[in-house]
Amino acid sequence: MRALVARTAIDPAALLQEVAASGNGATLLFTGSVRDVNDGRAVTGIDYDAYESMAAAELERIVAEAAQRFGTPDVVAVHRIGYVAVGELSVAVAAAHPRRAAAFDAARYVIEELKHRLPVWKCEHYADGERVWQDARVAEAVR
Amino acid sequence: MRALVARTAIDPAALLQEVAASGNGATLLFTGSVRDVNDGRAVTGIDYDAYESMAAAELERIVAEAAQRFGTPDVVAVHRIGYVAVGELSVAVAAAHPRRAAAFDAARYVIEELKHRLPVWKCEHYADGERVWQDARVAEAVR
Amino acid sequence: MTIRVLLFASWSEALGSRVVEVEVGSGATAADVLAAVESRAGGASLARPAVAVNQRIVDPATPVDERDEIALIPPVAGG
Amino acid sequence: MTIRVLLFASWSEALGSRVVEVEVGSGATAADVLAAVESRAGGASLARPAVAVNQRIVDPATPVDERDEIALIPPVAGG
Repeated sequence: MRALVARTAIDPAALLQEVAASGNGATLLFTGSVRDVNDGRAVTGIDYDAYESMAAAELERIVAEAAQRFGTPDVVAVHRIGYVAVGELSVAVAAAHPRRAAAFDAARYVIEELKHRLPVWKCEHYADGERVWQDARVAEAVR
Repeated sequence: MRALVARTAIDPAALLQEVAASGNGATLLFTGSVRDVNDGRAVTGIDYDAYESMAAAELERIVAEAAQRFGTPDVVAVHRIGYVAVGELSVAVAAAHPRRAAAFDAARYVIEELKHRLPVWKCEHYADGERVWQDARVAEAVR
Repeated sequence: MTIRVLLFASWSEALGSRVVEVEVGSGATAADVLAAVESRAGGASLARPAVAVNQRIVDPATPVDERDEIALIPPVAGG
Repeated sequence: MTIRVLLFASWSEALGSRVVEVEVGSGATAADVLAAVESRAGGASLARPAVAVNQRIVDPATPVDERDEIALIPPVAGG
Protein backbone atom coordinates (compact mmCIF):
# COMPACT_ATOMS: atom_id res chain seq x y z
CA MET A 1 0.00 0.00 0.00
CA ARG A 2 1.50 3.30 -1.04
CA ALA A 3 0.37 6.74 -2.17
CA LEU A 4 2.57 9.42 -3.64
CA VAL A 5 2.16 12.94 -5.00
CA ALA A 6 5.34 13.65 -6.93
CA ARG A 7 6.99 15.97 -9.43
CA THR A 8 8.90 13.16 -11.13
CA ALA A 9 7.85 10.94 -14.07
CA ILE A 10 5.69 7.93 -13.24
CA ASP A 11 7.09 4.45 -13.93
CA PRO A 12 4.17 2.03 -14.44
CA ALA A 13 6.43 -1.05 -14.46
CA ALA A 14 7.61 -0.19 -10.95
CA LEU A 15 4.00 0.01 -9.76
CA LEU A 16 3.22 -3.39 -11.24
CA GLN A 17 6.17 -4.90 -9.42
CA GLU A 18 5.12 -3.24 -6.21
CA VAL A 19 1.71 -4.93 -6.12
CA ALA A 20 2.98 -8.34 -7.24
CA ALA A 21 2.46 -11.20 -4.77
CA SER A 22 2.29 -14.90 -5.46
CA GLY A 23 -1.29 -15.10 -4.19
CA ASN A 24 -2.51 -12.40 -6.57
CA GLY A 25 -4.00 -13.90 -9.70
CA ALA A 26 -5.18 -10.56 -11.07
CA THR A 27 -3.38 -7.24 -11.46
CA LEU A 28 -4.87 -4.01 -12.71
CA LEU A 29 -2.98 -0.95 -13.85
CA PHE A 30 -4.69 2.29 -14.74
CA THR A 31 -2.72 5.16 -16.19
CA GLY A 32 -3.99 8.59 -17.07
CA SER A 33 -2.08 10.73 -19.53
CA VAL A 34 -2.40 14.21 -20.96
CA ARG A 35 -4.44 14.09 -24.16
CA ASP A 36 -3.51 16.12 -27.23
CA VAL A 37 -7.02 17.54 -27.55
CA ASN A 38 -9.55 18.60 -24.92
CA ASP A 39 -12.96 20.04 -25.80
CA GLY A 40 -11.73 20.54 -29.34
CA ARG A 41 -8.62 22.56 -28.45
CA ALA A 42 -5.07 21.39 -29.18
CA VAL A 43 -3.33 20.89 -25.85
CA THR A 44 0.45 20.91 -25.35
CA GLY A 45 0.50 20.08 -21.66
CA ILE A 46 -1.13 20.49 -18.28
CA ASP A 47 0.35 22.27 -15.29
CA TYR A 48 -0.91 20.55 -12.14
CA ASP A 49 -1.10 22.67 -9.04
CA ALA A 50 -1.68 20.93 -5.71
CA TYR A 51 -2.10 21.51 -2.03
CA GLU A 52 0.69 19.03 -1.66
CA SER A 53 0.55 18.00 1.99
CA MET A 54 -3.25 17.63 1.92
CA ALA A 55 -3.19 15.84 -1.44
CA ALA A 56 -0.64 13.34 -0.17
CA ALA A 57 -2.70 12.67 2.96
CA GLU A 58 -5.94 12.36 0.98
CA LEU A 59 -4.40 9.97 -1.55
CA GLU A 60 -3.17 7.84 1.33
CA ARG A 61 -6.68 7.74 2.74
CA ILE A 62 -8.14 6.75 -0.62
CA VAL A 63 -5.63 3.93 -1.09
CA ALA A 64 -6.27 2.69 2.45
CA GLU A 65 -10.03 2.75 1.84
CA ALA A 66 -9.62 0.70 -1.35
CA ALA A 67 -7.38 -1.81 0.42
CA GLN A 68 -9.88 -2.22 3.22
CA ARG A 69 -12.99 -2.29 1.06
CA PHE A 70 -11.67 -4.76 -1.52
CA GLY A 71 -9.53 -6.85 0.79
CA THR A 72 -5.99 -6.49 -0.50
CA PRO A 73 -2.93 -4.62 0.76
CA ASP A 74 -1.60 -4.43 -2.80
CA VAL A 75 -2.84 -1.03 -3.93
CA VAL A 76 -0.59 1.85 -4.99
CA ALA A 77 -1.34 5.24 -6.50
CA VAL A 78 0.87 8.03 -7.79
CA HIS A 79 -0.25 11.48 -8.92
CA ARG A 80 2.20 13.69 -10.73
CA ILE A 81 2.15 17.45 -10.26
CA GLY A 82 3.91 20.31 -11.99
CA TYR A 83 4.03 20.54 -15.78
CA VAL A 84 3.11 17.33 -17.63
CA ALA A 85 3.47 17.32 -21.42
CA VAL A 86 1.06 15.65 -23.84
CA GLY A 87 1.43 11.86 -23.75
CA GLU A 88 3.09 11.80 -20.34
CA LEU A 89 1.42 10.12 -17.38
CA SER A 90 -0.31 12.33 -14.84
CA VAL A 91 -1.64 9.51 -12.66
CA ALA A 92 -1.25 5.77 -12.20
CA VAL A 93 -3.04 3.25 -10.00
CA ALA A 94 -2.12 -0.40 -9.58
CA ALA A 95 -4.13 -2.97 -7.65
CA ALA A 96 -3.67 -6.71 -7.30
CA HIS A 97 -5.90 -9.33 -5.74
CA PRO A 98 -6.45 -13.09 -5.88
CA ARG A 99 -9.60 -12.41 -7.98
CA ARG A 100 -10.06 -10.16 -10.98
CA ALA A 101 -13.36 -8.52 -10.02
CA ALA A 102 -11.86 -7.10 -6.83
CA ALA A 103 -8.70 -5.95 -8.65
CA PHE A 104 -10.82 -4.05 -11.19
CA ASP A 105 -13.03 -2.56 -8.50
CA ALA A 106 -10.12 -1.46 -6.31
CA ALA A 107 -8.35 0.33 -9.16
CA ARG A 108 -11.60 1.94 -10.28
CA TYR A 109 -12.38 3.09 -6.76
CA VAL A 110 -9.02 4.81 -6.37
CA ILE A 111 -9.18 6.68 -9.68
CA GLU A 112 -12.79 7.82 -9.21
CA GLU A 113 -12.20 9.00 -5.66
CA LEU A 114 -8.98 10.84 -6.43
CA LYS A 115 -10.61 12.69 -9.32
CA HIS A 116 -13.18 14.06 -6.88
CA ARG A 117 -11.22 14.39 -3.67
CA LEU A 118 -7.57 15.26 -4.34
CA PRO A 119 -6.80 18.97 -3.96
CA VAL A 120 -5.17 19.09 -7.38
CA TRP A 121 -5.93 21.58 -10.16
CA LYS A 122 -5.20 21.67 -13.85
CA CYS A 123 -4.02 24.60 -15.93
CA GLU A 124 -4.30 23.53 -19.56
CA HIS A 125 -1.70 24.91 -21.96
CA TYR A 126 -2.84 25.19 -25.57
CA ALA A 127 -1.03 25.08 -28.88
CA ASP A 128 -2.03 28.72 -29.51
CA GLY A 129 -0.11 29.82 -26.40
CA GLU A 130 -3.13 30.42 -24.17
CA ARG A 131 -3.52 28.67 -20.85
CA VAL A 132 -6.67 28.25 -18.78
CA TRP A 133 -7.18 27.20 -15.19
CA GLN A 134 -9.85 24.52 -15.24
CA ASP A 135 -11.23 25.46 -11.83
CA ALA A 136 -12.08 28.91 -13.24
CA ARG A 137 -13.83 27.29 -16.21
CA VAL A 138 -16.18 25.66 -13.74
CA ALA A 139 -17.00 29.16 -12.53
CA GLU A 140 -17.88 30.26 -16.08
CA ALA A 141 -20.06 27.21 -16.59
CA VAL A 142 -22.20 27.67 -13.50
CA ARG A 143 -22.91 31.37 -13.96
CA MET B 1 -6.04 -4.08 -32.33
CA ARG B 2 -4.28 -7.40 -31.88
CA ALA B 3 -4.95 -10.83 -30.40
CA LEU B 4 -2.39 -13.53 -29.84
CA VAL B 5 -2.31 -17.03 -28.41
CA ALA B 6 1.36 -17.76 -27.77
CA ARG B 7 3.78 -20.11 -26.03
CA THR B 8 6.17 -17.30 -25.12
CA ALA B 9 6.29 -15.09 -22.02
CA ILE B 10 3.99 -12.06 -22.00
CA ASP B 11 5.56 -8.59 -21.86
CA PRO B 12 3.04 -6.14 -20.34
CA ALA B 13 5.17 -3.08 -21.14
CA ALA B 14 5.00 -3.94 -24.84
CA LEU B 15 1.20 -4.13 -24.65
CA LEU B 16 1.05 -0.72 -22.99
CA GLN B 17 3.16 0.76 -25.76
CA GLU B 18 0.99 -0.87 -28.37
CA VAL B 19 -2.21 0.84 -27.21
CA ALA B 20 -0.60 4.24 -26.64
CA ALA B 21 -1.96 7.09 -28.76
CA SER B 22 -1.86 10.82 -28.07
CA GLY B 23 -5.65 11.03 -27.96
CA ASN B 24 -5.94 8.33 -25.29
CA GLY B 25 -6.19 9.83 -21.83
CA ALA B 26 -6.82 6.50 -20.13
CA THR B 27 -5.01 3.18 -20.40
CA LEU B 28 -5.98 -0.04 -18.69
CA LEU B 29 -3.81 -3.11 -18.29
CA PHE B 30 -5.11 -6.35 -16.85
CA THR B 31 -2.77 -9.23 -16.22
CA GLY B 32 -3.65 -12.66 -14.93
CA SER B 33 -0.99 -14.82 -13.34
CA VAL B 34 -0.79 -18.29 -11.87
CA ARG B 35 -1.54 -18.16 -8.15
CA ASP B 36 0.41 -20.22 -5.64
CA VAL B 37 -2.74 -21.61 -4.05
CA ASN B 38 -6.06 -22.64 -5.59
CA ASP B 39 -8.93 -24.03 -3.55
CA GLY B 40 -6.53 -24.55 -0.68
CA ARG B 41 -3.94 -26.59 -2.64
CA ALA B 42 -0.36 -25.45 -3.22
CA VAL B 43 0.06 -24.96 -6.97
CA THR B 44 3.41 -25.01 -8.81
CA GLY B 45 2.11 -24.16 -12.26
CA ILE B 46 -0.62 -24.58 -14.83
CA ASP B 47 -0.32 -26.37 -18.14
CA TYR B 48 -2.63 -24.63 -20.62
CA ASP B 49 -3.94 -26.76 -23.46
CA ALA B 50 -5.67 -25.01 -26.36
CA TYR B 51 -7.40 -25.59 -29.64
CA GLU B 52 -4.92 -23.12 -31.00
CA SER B 53 -6.36 -22.09 -34.35
CA MET B 54 -9.87 -21.69 -32.92
CA ALA B 55 -8.60 -19.91 -29.80
CA ALA B 56 -6.65 -17.42 -31.92
CA ALA B 57 -9.71 -16.72 -34.09
CA GLU B 58 -12.01 -16.41 -31.06
CA LEU B 59 -9.65 -14.03 -29.27
CA GLU B 60 -9.51 -11.90 -32.41
CA ARG B 61 -13.30 -11.78 -32.46
CA ILE B 62 -13.46 -10.78 -28.79
CA VAL B 63 -10.92 -7.98 -29.26
CA ALA B 64 -12.78 -6.73 -32.33
CA GLU B 65 -16.07 -6.76 -30.40
CA ALA B 66 -14.53 -4.72 -27.58
CA ALA B 67 -13.04 -2.23 -30.04
CA GLN B 68 -16.39 -1.79 -31.75
CA ARG B 69 -18.52 -1.71 -28.61
CA PHE B 70 -16.36 0.76 -26.68
CA GLY B 71 -15.17 2.84 -29.61
CA THR B 72 -11.40 2.45 -29.68
CA PRO B 73 -9.01 0.57 -31.97
CA ASP B 74 -6.50 0.36 -29.12
CA VAL B 75 -7.26 -3.03 -27.62
CA VAL B 76 -4.80 -5.93 -27.44
CA ALA B 77 -4.98 -9.32 -25.76
CA VAL B 78 -2.47 -12.12 -25.35
CA HIS B 79 -3.11 -15.56 -23.87
CA ARG B 80 -0.20 -17.79 -23.09
CA ILE B 81 -0.45 -21.55 -23.51
CA GLY B 82 1.79 -24.43 -22.52
CA TYR B 83 3.28 -24.65 -19.04
CA VAL B 84 3.12 -21.45 -16.97
CA ALA B 85 4.83 -21.44 -13.56
CA VAL B 86 3.47 -19.75 -10.43
CA GLY B 87 3.80 -15.96 -10.66
CA GLU B 88 4.12 -15.92 -14.45
CA LEU B 89 1.50 -14.23 -16.60
CA SER B 90 -1.05 -16.40 -18.35
CA VAL B 91 -3.06 -13.59 -19.89
CA ALA B 92 -2.84 -9.84 -20.47
CA VAL B 93 -5.28 -7.32 -21.88
CA ALA B 94 -4.56 -3.67 -22.60
CA ALA B 95 -7.11 -1.08 -23.69
CA ALA B 96 -6.79 2.65 -24.17
CA HIS B 97 -9.42 5.29 -24.83
CA PRO B 98 -9.86 9.04 -24.51
CA ARG B 99 -12.05 8.39 -21.43
CA ARG B 100 -11.41 6.13 -18.45
CA ALA B 101 -14.84 4.51 -18.16
CA ALA B 102 -14.60 3.07 -21.67
CA ALA B 103 -11.01 1.91 -21.11
CA PHE B 104 -12.07 0.02 -17.98
CA ASP B 105 -15.11 -1.45 -19.70
CA ALA B 106 -13.19 -2.57 -22.79
CA ALA B 107 -10.54 -4.38 -20.75
CA ARG B 108 -13.17 -5.96 -18.54
CA TYR B 109 -15.17 -7.11 -21.55
CA VAL B 110 -12.18 -8.84 -23.11
CA ILE B 111 -11.15 -10.71 -19.96
CA GLU B 112 -14.69 -11.83 -19.10
CA GLU B 113 -15.42 -13.02 -22.62
CA LEU B 114 -12.17 -14.88 -23.07
CA LYS B 115 -12.65 -16.71 -19.78
CA HIS B 116 -15.94 -18.07 -21.13
CA ARG B 117 -15.28 -18.42 -24.84
CA LEU B 118 -11.63 -19.30 -25.53
CA PRO B 119 -11.07 -23.00 -26.15
CA VAL B 120 -8.31 -23.15 -23.55
CA TRP B 121 -8.04 -25.62 -20.68
CA LYS B 122 -6.02 -25.73 -17.48
CA CYS B 123 -4.18 -28.65 -15.96
CA GLU B 124 -3.12 -27.60 -12.47
CA HIS B 125 0.16 -28.98 -11.18
CA TYR B 126 0.40 -29.26 -7.40
CA ALA B 127 3.29 -29.17 -4.97
CA ASP B 128 2.55 -32.80 -4.02
CA GLY B 129 3.21 -33.94 -7.60
CA GLU B 130 -0.40 -34.50 -8.59
CA ARG B 131 -1.97 -32.74 -11.54
CA VAL B 132 -5.64 -32.28 -12.35
CA TRP B 133 -7.41 -31.22 -15.51
CA GLN B 134 -9.87 -28.56 -14.50
CA ASP B 135 -12.40 -29.48 -17.20
CA ALA B 136 -12.69 -32.92 -15.57
CA ARG B 137 -13.23 -31.29 -12.15
CA VAL B 138 -16.30 -29.63 -13.64
CA ALA B 139 -17.53 -33.14 -14.45
CA GLU B 140 -17.11 -34.18 -10.82
CA ALA B 141 -18.90 -31.08 -9.60
CA VAL B 142 -22.02 -31.52 -11.73
CA ARG B 143 -22.57 -35.21 -11.00
CA MET C 1 -17.66 -42.70 -43.09
CA THR C 2 -14.51 -42.01 -41.07
CA ILE C 3 -14.43 -38.85 -38.97
CA ARG C 4 -11.24 -37.42 -37.44
CA VAL C 5 -11.95 -35.78 -34.11
CA LEU C 6 -9.58 -33.41 -32.33
CA LEU C 7 -9.30 -33.90 -28.56
CA PHE C 8 -8.10 -31.59 -25.81
CA ALA C 9 -7.46 -31.49 -22.07
CA SER C 10 -8.92 -34.41 -20.08
CA TRP C 11 -10.40 -35.97 -23.22
CA SER C 12 -7.04 -36.03 -24.93
CA GLU C 13 -5.46 -37.51 -21.83
CA ALA C 14 -8.17 -40.14 -21.31
CA LEU C 15 -7.88 -41.37 -24.88
CA GLY C 16 -4.10 -41.00 -24.99
CA SER C 17 -4.18 -38.97 -28.17
CA ARG C 18 -4.76 -35.49 -29.62
CA VAL C 19 -6.92 -36.99 -32.39
CA VAL C 20 -9.06 -40.10 -32.87
CA GLU C 21 -10.85 -41.54 -35.89
CA VAL C 22 -14.36 -42.91 -35.47
CA GLU C 23 -16.68 -44.70 -37.90
CA VAL C 24 -20.20 -43.33 -38.23
CA GLY C 25 -22.99 -43.90 -40.74
CA SER C 26 -23.61 -41.48 -43.58
CA GLY C 27 -25.91 -38.68 -42.36
CA ALA C 28 -24.37 -38.85 -38.88
CA THR C 29 -24.67 -35.84 -36.60
CA ALA C 30 -22.35 -34.11 -34.13
CA ALA C 31 -24.13 -36.08 -31.38
CA ASP C 32 -23.33 -39.37 -33.15
CA VAL C 33 -19.66 -38.44 -33.36
CA LEU C 34 -19.58 -37.55 -29.68
CA ALA C 35 -21.25 -40.88 -28.76
CA ALA C 36 -18.69 -42.76 -30.85
CA VAL C 37 -15.78 -41.02 -29.11
CA GLU C 38 -17.39 -41.49 -25.68
CA SER C 39 -17.59 -45.25 -26.22
CA ARG C 40 -13.81 -45.24 -26.57
CA ALA C 41 -13.30 -43.34 -23.29
CA GLY C 42 -14.55 -46.19 -21.09
CA GLY C 43 -15.59 -45.01 -17.64
CA ALA C 44 -13.26 -42.00 -17.42
CA SER C 45 -14.67 -39.08 -15.45
CA LEU C 46 -15.00 -36.54 -18.24
CA ALA C 47 -17.12 -33.43 -18.55
CA ARG C 48 -19.58 -33.64 -21.43
CA PRO C 49 -18.08 -31.58 -24.23
CA ALA C 50 -19.62 -29.46 -26.93
CA VAL C 51 -18.78 -30.30 -30.52
CA ALA C 52 -17.11 -27.79 -32.82
CA VAL C 53 -17.43 -28.17 -36.57
CA ASN C 54 -14.98 -26.04 -38.53
CA GLN C 55 -14.13 -24.13 -35.33
CA ARG C 56 -17.69 -23.19 -34.42
CA ILE C 57 -19.70 -24.83 -31.66
CA VAL C 58 -22.71 -26.54 -33.28
CA ASP C 59 -26.05 -27.97 -32.24
CA PRO C 60 -25.80 -31.74 -31.59
CA ALA C 61 -28.25 -32.39 -34.46
CA THR C 62 -25.90 -30.79 -37.02
CA PRO C 63 -24.87 -33.27 -39.74
CA VAL C 64 -21.14 -33.80 -40.18
CA ASP C 65 -18.95 -34.65 -43.12
CA GLU C 66 -15.52 -36.28 -43.38
CA ARG C 67 -14.11 -33.06 -44.80
CA ASP C 68 -15.16 -31.07 -41.71
CA GLU C 69 -12.69 -30.16 -38.95
CA ILE C 70 -14.37 -31.65 -35.90
CA ALA C 71 -13.31 -31.19 -32.27
CA LEU C 72 -14.63 -31.96 -28.81
CA ILE C 73 -14.72 -28.83 -26.65
CA PRO C 74 -14.82 -29.59 -22.90
CA PRO C 75 -15.93 -26.81 -20.53
CA VAL C 76 -13.45 -23.98 -21.12
CA ALA C 77 -11.61 -21.87 -18.56
CA GLY C 78 -9.09 -19.45 -19.97
CA GLY C 79 -7.20 -16.76 -18.13
CA MET D 1 -6.67 38.58 14.21
CA THR D 2 -4.46 37.92 11.19
CA ILE D 3 -5.19 34.76 9.21
CA ARG D 4 -2.78 33.32 6.64
CA VAL D 5 -4.66 31.72 3.78
CA LEU D 6 -3.09 29.32 1.26
CA LEU D 7 -4.19 29.84 -2.35
CA PHE D 8 -4.10 27.54 -5.35
CA ALA D 9 -4.85 27.44 -9.06
CA SER D 10 -6.91 30.37 -10.40
CA TRP D 11 -7.14 31.93 -6.93
CA SER D 12 -3.41 31.97 -6.55
CA GLU D 13 -3.05 33.44 -10.02
CA ALA D 14 -5.74 36.10 -9.51
CA LEU D 15 -4.18 37.31 -6.27
CA GLY D 16 -0.62 36.91 -7.56
CA SER D 17 0.46 34.89 -4.55
CA ARG D 18 0.42 31.42 -2.99
CA VAL D 19 -0.57 32.92 0.35
CA VAL D 20 -2.38 36.01 1.60
CA GLU D 21 -2.95 37.44 5.03
CA VAL D 22 -6.36 38.84 5.94
CA GLU D 23 -7.62 40.64 9.03
CA VAL D 24 -10.80 39.27 10.63
CA GLY D 25 -12.46 39.85 13.97
CA SER D 26 -12.04 37.40 16.82
CA GLY D 27 -14.65 34.63 16.52
CA ALA D 28 -14.48 34.83 12.73
CA THR D 29 -15.60 31.81 10.71
CA ALA D 30 -14.36 30.09 7.58
CA ALA D 31 -16.99 32.08 5.66
CA ASP D 32 -15.60 35.35 7.01
CA VAL D 33 -12.10 34.40 5.89
CA LEU D 34 -13.38 33.53 2.43
CA ALA D 35 -15.23 36.85 2.19
CA ALA D 36 -12.07 38.71 3.19
CA VAL D 37 -10.01 36.98 0.51
CA GLU D 38 -12.77 37.47 -2.08
CA SER D 39 -12.73 41.22 -1.51
CA ARG D 40 -9.06 41.17 -2.59
CA ALA D 41 -9.82 39.30 -5.81
CA GLY D 42 -11.76 42.16 -7.38
CA GLY D 43 -13.96 41.01 -10.25
CA ALA D 44 -11.90 38.00 -11.29
CA SER D 45 -13.94 35.09 -12.62
CA LEU D 46 -13.24 32.53 -9.92
CA ALA D 47 -15.12 29.45 -8.86
CA ARG D 48 -16.36 29.65 -5.30
CA PRO D 49 -13.96 27.58 -3.21
CA ALA D 50 -14.45 25.45 -0.14
CA VAL D 51 -12.36 26.27 2.91
CA ALA D 52 -9.99 23.75 4.44
CA VAL D 53 -8.93 24.11 8.06
CA ASN D 54 -5.96 21.97 9.01
CA GLN D 55 -6.32 20.07 5.73
CA ARG D 56 -9.97 19.15 6.15
CA ILE D 57 -12.84 20.81 4.30
CA VAL D 58 -15.06 22.51 6.89
CA ASP D 59 -18.53 23.98 7.14
CA PRO D 60 -18.53 27.75 6.44
CA ALA D 61 -19.75 28.38 10.00
CA THR D 62 -16.66 26.79 11.55
CA PRO D 63 -14.68 29.24 13.72
CA VAL D 64 -11.05 29.76 12.78
CA ASP D 65 -7.94 30.58 14.73
CA GLU D 66 -4.63 32.18 13.73
CA ARG D 67 -2.82 28.94 14.54
CA ASP D 68 -4.93 26.97 12.02
CA GLU D 69 -3.64 26.07 8.56
CA ILE D 70 -6.30 27.59 6.32
CA ALA D 71 -6.63 27.13 2.57
CA LEU D 72 -9.10 27.93 -0.19
CA ILE D 73 -9.98 24.81 -2.18
CA PRO D 74 -11.43 25.58 -5.63
CA PRO D 75 -13.34 22.80 -7.45
CA VAL D 76 -10.82 19.97 -7.79
CA ALA D 77 -10.04 17.84 -10.83
CA GLY D 78 -7.20 15.40 -10.42
CA GLY D 79 -6.13 12.71 -12.83
